[in-house]
Amino acid sequence: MTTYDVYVAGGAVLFALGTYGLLERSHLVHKVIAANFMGSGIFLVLIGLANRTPTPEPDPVPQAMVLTGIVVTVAMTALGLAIVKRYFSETGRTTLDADEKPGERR
Amino acid sequence: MNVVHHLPALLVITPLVGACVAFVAGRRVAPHVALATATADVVLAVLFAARVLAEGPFRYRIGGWGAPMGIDLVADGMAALFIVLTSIVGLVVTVYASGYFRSTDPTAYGHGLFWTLWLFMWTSLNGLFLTGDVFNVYVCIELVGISAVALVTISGGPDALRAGMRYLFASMLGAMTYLLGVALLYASAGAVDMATLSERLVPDTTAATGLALMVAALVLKTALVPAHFWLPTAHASAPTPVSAALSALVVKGSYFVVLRLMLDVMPDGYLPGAATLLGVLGAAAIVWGSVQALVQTRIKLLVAYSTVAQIGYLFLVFPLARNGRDVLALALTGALVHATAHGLAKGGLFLAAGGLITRFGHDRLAEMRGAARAVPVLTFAVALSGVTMMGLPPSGGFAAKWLLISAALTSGEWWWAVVLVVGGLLAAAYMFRLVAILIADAPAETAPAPKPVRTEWLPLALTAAAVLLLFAVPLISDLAAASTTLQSAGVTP
Amino acid sequence: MTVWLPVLLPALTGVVTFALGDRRGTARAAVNLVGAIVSSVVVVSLVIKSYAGEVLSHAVPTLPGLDFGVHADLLGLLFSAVATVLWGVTLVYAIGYMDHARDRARFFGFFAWCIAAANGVALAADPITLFIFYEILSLTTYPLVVHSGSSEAIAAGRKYLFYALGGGAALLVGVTWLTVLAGPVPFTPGGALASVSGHTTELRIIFGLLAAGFGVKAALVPLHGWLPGAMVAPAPVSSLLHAVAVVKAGVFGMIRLVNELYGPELSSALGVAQALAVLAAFGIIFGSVVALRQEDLKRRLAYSTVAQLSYITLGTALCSPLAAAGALAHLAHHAVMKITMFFTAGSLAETLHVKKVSALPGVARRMPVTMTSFAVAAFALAGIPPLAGFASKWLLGVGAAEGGAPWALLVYVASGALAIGYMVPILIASLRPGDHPEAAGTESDPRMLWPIVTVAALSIIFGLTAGLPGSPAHWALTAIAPSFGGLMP
Amino acid sequence: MPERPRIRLVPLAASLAVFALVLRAVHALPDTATGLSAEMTAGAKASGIKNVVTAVLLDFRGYDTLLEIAVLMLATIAVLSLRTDPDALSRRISGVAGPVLGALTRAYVPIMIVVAGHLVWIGSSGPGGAFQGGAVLGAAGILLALSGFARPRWSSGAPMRWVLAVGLLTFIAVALLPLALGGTLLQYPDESRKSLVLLVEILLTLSIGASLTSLFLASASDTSEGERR
Amino acid sequence: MTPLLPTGGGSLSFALDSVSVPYLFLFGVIWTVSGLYSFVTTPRGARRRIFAYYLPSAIGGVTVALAADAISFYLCFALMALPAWGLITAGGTPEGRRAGAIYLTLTVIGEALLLAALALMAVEAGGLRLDMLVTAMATSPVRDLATGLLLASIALKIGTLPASGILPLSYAYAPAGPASALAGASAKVGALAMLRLLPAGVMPENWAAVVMLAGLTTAFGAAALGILTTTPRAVLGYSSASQMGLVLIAAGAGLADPAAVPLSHAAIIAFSLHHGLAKSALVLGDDIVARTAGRARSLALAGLALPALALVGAPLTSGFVAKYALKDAVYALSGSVPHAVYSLLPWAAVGTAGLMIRFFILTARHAQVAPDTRHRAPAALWGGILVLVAVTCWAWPATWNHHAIEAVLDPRALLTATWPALVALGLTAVVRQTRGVFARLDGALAPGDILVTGARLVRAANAALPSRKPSERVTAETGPQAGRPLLGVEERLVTWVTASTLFVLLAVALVLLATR
Repeated sequence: MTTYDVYVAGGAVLFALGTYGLLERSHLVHKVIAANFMGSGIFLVLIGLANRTPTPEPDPVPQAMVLTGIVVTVAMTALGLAIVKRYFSETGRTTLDADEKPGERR
Repeated sequence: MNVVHHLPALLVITPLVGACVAFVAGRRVAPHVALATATADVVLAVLFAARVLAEGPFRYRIGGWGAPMGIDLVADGMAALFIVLTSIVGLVVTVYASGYFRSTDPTAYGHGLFWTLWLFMWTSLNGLFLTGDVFNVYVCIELVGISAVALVTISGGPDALRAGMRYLFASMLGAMTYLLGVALLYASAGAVDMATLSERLVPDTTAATGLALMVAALVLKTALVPAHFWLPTAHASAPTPVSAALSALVVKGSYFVVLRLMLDVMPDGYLPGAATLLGVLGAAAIVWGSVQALVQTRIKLLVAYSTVAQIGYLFLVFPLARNGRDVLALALTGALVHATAHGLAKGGLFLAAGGLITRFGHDRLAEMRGAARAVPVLTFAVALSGVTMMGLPPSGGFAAKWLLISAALTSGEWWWAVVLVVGGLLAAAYMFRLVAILIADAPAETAPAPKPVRTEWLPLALTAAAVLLLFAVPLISDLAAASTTLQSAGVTP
Repeated sequence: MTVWLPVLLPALTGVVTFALGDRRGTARAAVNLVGAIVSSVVVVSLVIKSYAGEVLSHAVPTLPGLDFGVHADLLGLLFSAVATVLWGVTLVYAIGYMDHARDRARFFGFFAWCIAAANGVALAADPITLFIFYEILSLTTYPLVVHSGSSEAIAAGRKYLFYALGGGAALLVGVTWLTVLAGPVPFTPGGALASVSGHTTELRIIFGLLAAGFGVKAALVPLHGWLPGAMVAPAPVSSLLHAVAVVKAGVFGMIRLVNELYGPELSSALGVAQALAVLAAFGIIFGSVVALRQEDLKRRLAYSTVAQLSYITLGTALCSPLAAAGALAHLAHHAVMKITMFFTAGSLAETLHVKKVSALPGVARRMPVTMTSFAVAAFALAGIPPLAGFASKWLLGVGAAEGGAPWALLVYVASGALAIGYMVPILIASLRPGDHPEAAGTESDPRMLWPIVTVAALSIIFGLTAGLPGSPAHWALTAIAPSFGGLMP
Repeated sequence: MPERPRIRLVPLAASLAVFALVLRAVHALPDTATGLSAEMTAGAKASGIKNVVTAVLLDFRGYDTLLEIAVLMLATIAVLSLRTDPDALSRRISGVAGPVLGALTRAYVPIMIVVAGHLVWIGSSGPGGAFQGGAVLGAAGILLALSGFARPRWSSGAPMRWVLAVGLLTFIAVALLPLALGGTLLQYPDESRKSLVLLVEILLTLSIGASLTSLFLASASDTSEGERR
Repeated sequence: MTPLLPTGGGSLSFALDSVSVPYLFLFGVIWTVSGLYSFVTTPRGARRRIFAYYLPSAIGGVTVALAADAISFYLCFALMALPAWGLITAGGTPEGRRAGAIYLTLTVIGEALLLAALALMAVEAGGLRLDMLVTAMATSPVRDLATGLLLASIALKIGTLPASGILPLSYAYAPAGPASALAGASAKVGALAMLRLLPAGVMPENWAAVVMLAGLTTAFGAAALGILTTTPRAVLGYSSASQMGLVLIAAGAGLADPAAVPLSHAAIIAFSLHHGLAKSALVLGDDIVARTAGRARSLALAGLALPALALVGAPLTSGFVAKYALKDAVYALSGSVPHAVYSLLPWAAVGTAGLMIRFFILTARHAQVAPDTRHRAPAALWGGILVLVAVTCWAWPATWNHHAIEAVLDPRALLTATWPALVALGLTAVVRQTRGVFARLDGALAPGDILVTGARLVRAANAALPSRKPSERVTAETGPQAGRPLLGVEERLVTWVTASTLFVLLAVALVLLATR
């Protein structure tokens, strides 16, 4: 169980947690946060796997990918939150109608 | 600098520059900038296709570094075909949009930012068709996703917002899965360039898992049943020109990448089970989409579900591609012809549907009787697009169906041919239901007076192009032969 | 290139008619008439060339490995001549009939496009081109069937489409499978599948599919459901399309299939010809018997068409030279006879609003010329010599006896009797003094009367000149000869 | 009352399956793999940009970064298109800043600008670069907005759009430059590589900062008068 | 077999032989009598319409006896059956038209089956002459198929059980004259077909058993159905079906055992003659009763008694002769089924007797039609046919009536002939007491029962199915009702939770497939 395995396993846990959250949580902001969970999970996996290089410093390409990934995730999250706010101000609901679970707080 | 050599780069940069200029120039100038960019892009696309046909496929090394280190743009027949399709439909949509948005008040439709978003989407589509790098695909897919979501929510109503949000969450889920796939693939193969990957790929579990995740994500972005949930509401609640672009082009973008991955990157027989699953899901999509289209009561939803059905046809190519060289050639040419024919016809159909909605003031199908007399040109456009959807001669759709059926019969897996024929009949069911309503005689008092819609000729032009595609099939089959897939499989054009 | 003209000219006329729009009536009528005349002249010139032995052909490459070609052989030209000439006559009739109707531009435009498609089917050089024009024909006839826009028309249209597209699907699979099996197979007299005659089971299934596809339009009995329904269309449509262009395309497809694709020897060797013959025989009996009971005039004519078409299918399926020639001749003769009847039915409906057989009394007195023409056509149909019907029936009968299928002769005789059964009551009813009080002699509009008289005259002429070269009967004999190795008993 | 999270089994099972598959895939990997790190480090040394990651970002895979900037700008434009009132960017967000926040902002903002500048400069040799600098700059912008400072009039309308677009436009210009000199897209001429990269980085930082701030402002505007839920 | 009229070219040939003589006599008599009868009774105006259909039927009906080859037989068969449709719908009533429609469909199907059988046999025999066909059948591989087709076509003609409705249909709605012709001659053509075409003596044992059982069930079933009908002529229809069941038994007897063939043919001819004359007499009699009143009516009823008793097989009647011919044919056979059939034959007579009583009850109830003064001529004609009914079978110069002639003096034979009638009388008395049961059942079945009710059932089922009428099936107004459940599924399928979970499962499936 080399050191990078811990990060990779942690990344996988984060990804799975994010997936479950995105799937199951009905509140829209929770969904956006869950998506970010998935993102950071993947970045952990990427960086963890980048450390398998024989030389001390890790492989730069995954790092570049992580940087780009972060910016893209930020962009998506910003757009998601903007739409959620606009939807909330238009309809006053914080969930997608079709996913209404009984007992869900409006 | 001779333009011809840098065509791939210019094809991506021109719309990007157009977008920035449109953004900076403000609301009044933006439409003209968009129109100029569109015409420029059409010219570039045609030149690009001519070059690929003349000199065969070539790679454009960005930054001069070459494959594994830098990013290469792959300029081959398939890319040329889709780029030409994008430019044609894009130009028509741009012209239609300039008429469509002129009548609305300035603050509506995102304060005139429609044009910038539209050109960004165009950039990302061209980028997606050209890129030869798997990670770059991720960025382009994101670009397409965000611009599409923005264009759907641009009309601002609660329906549009809800549809946009479902679309955004779907693309988030897709993007994340795709990125995880890339991470695993890179970890195993040590490269992200498609050409190097196809050489280095070794069937170990990591690479296979990675590729499977990437294909799954792309299937979600292409809305193949059961991952079609976001498409109908998104395509129906977007403004008409946007729906046309979404259905005709955007779904083809991620499909194109699936083609690249399944046929170029993976050595044949790498994911046999997956290919069959995609084929089966394709068949399910054809049936489910058509049945849903049959029961819709609003015209745009009917057309959206028809897209879900027609996408099913495209995925039949994967199970067929496993049976040797000539079946692969037939099936691939068939899929490309179908993608082009569907792009043109569906674009035309959505624009025609938009015209009907503006003419009748509502989108309830039941009350659109007597359209034949009110807007004869739009009705004729709908009928023409129906001919292509059903795959009846004389249309591009027929040529595609013919090629796919021949492929199915030559490969011995005859059941795909049955699916195709049944699909054609189901398409006939929902298209002729639509045409029958439009042709039906409206009761005297509600019969709308004949008043042509301003841009009614555009849908007719697109659908007529889809029909005349039958005579362009030799051109498309040459382009297909000029694609890296067939060339690597040793198919001589 | 001239070989494409019979298809391009009507298509062009259609486009111009659409462009002209509804208001400019006279211009549109002129364009259509000129189009019809010029097309007929072209077809006649092709016929003369073909008689001289020079068969023009031309192909356009479309699908990879296959091209989209037409060739002006005698067999195709017969059907094309029938369609084009009768198009001209029907135009005159239609102008009179549609005098005060709406959407005339749409009507005449699609009308012209149908004829273009029918000519395409006639001159197609290989099964794929024939299939493409066959489907175009289905598409261009749909708007004509639903022309009035009423709910029955839409329902009839839906039923028509269901059958047409079903047949089309069967044909598509058949043609593709055949091309996959045997490569591109152009039509060659005497059959083109010698190379693959080994795959018997596949060839049988393909024959079944192709026969089903053609059978829909040829109103082969289980697949004839759409024809009576399509009678809701206006009279010119019923007459030209359901007596000449559409149904004849189906039967013409059968003739090409048996004589020039599979060839008589292979089809009888495979046993598929006998199966088709039995089906057609049942069709003849069924069509005639049901026609007996039809109260509506046009539906009775429709069922009679179902029976008469099965004459042609049966004749072709007997795979004997004379019967095949008789079938081809009957294609032309029946077209002329049935179009007269539909014209009459149309003018009866238009002038006296008589649609039911029971409402016929007193009609003969009021429209003597129309009813005499109808009588001529009726007797011709029943096969009374010396009229056209007798000539083709004689060939069919003798062909059946030679071809070792005497029971087919029996079927022809029985249905001849039944034809009398459903034609004579109409004549008797119309002769009876009736309740039309107006003064006698209010004949229909001259633009409708003259076409009726001309086609009735044609029925007589075709009968009398059956022996001479120019007539359809002789034309059929020469056209079918190559399929049987040139021998003609 | 805290909503009792009713865990549905099927989504849970699906996520666990994904987790298991990822673990299995990762486990199957060999312990060491070189990937592209060898070529990248060699190439970076040749091009003179000591920080390999920045070299990869701006030079080897410059096209990715170009499109990535486009993504960020696109997101900004999308959020702008969603704003309800047209001049949301310039209106003040009132009623939030207290005296303490005001004082703090006045102290921190200049430092943040300097830090941003340093991050950009250090980018070519150590960890840093346009994105990091831009982020700090964005934070400074938001801090200014929240602390109730009147935003300059130019912060809405054409000038703001120019600021947002300048980063991408310069990057495109620099990318197109080599086309005139016979190279391909983004093929910086060797001698001026470092300076060009630096120029692009500086303007990018500016644009990224402006984007992040306007992302916040465009959607934040209506909460000021909307009652707190 | 002397061909009388060989036509040129084709091979239509007609011949007079031992089989065609009795049938020629029967058909000749019946068609002429009913023709005269209808001429006398139909009013001048309607006469042309009736005779337009009557003449072709009559020509076909008579010449069919002479047909010697397949084509002529089929032609005459068709010529007689098809115009009969006109006779049935002559009344112009909607039920008449519907009955006509059912009759025509069944006849066309019957003819198609006959055509197919003839075609098969003609191909096998290489010629068209009937005798060549039958002999060729003995050895040919298609024998079973051809016989099956033939039996099906004959069954439709003589009204075997499932299709027994065809006879009451054709009698009930046609006017009196033509109805008597149909009653007398049309079913008998089926009997003629049995004689001419069935391959006697070569079929396997089980075929004979099956045919005889079918005959037996029809005999009893038709009788039961007959009792429930309300119109007198429909009762007669059922009695015909039941009697023809007996003829079918006779034919079955001759199928397997070559020795029994002459006896079975004799029984068929006897029964045809007896039943043809008796039934047409009954139909005419019913019309006469309707036309007369008071003393003339009671005289007519008395006259009716003779053919009724003949049908029951009372001593001194033609029925007695026919019964004996049938008994001889069946008695000679070995095997369990023939014995069972033999023992049940007398009970079939009980059924017929019941039918006759029911017929008398209904005829007596005839509404008093305005006394038509010109009933002299029809009564005379009726008298003539009554004489024939009494005399023909006894006087016929053939062997099959010898046994009956000897038995006429034997008291035991007389007893066996009469007890069925007595039992039937007893049963009717019992039934009249329990009025309730009978009344409700009365009129339950319209003439042509199973077919009519069958058609009504089909229509009802049609309506019960979700509206399949084309106009509503797939129209735009509210989307088809059939679509509702589909929309429901889609709505659930499209919700975020389900859809996204489906996607993740799809991803998992793809990965599993990939890394198998």
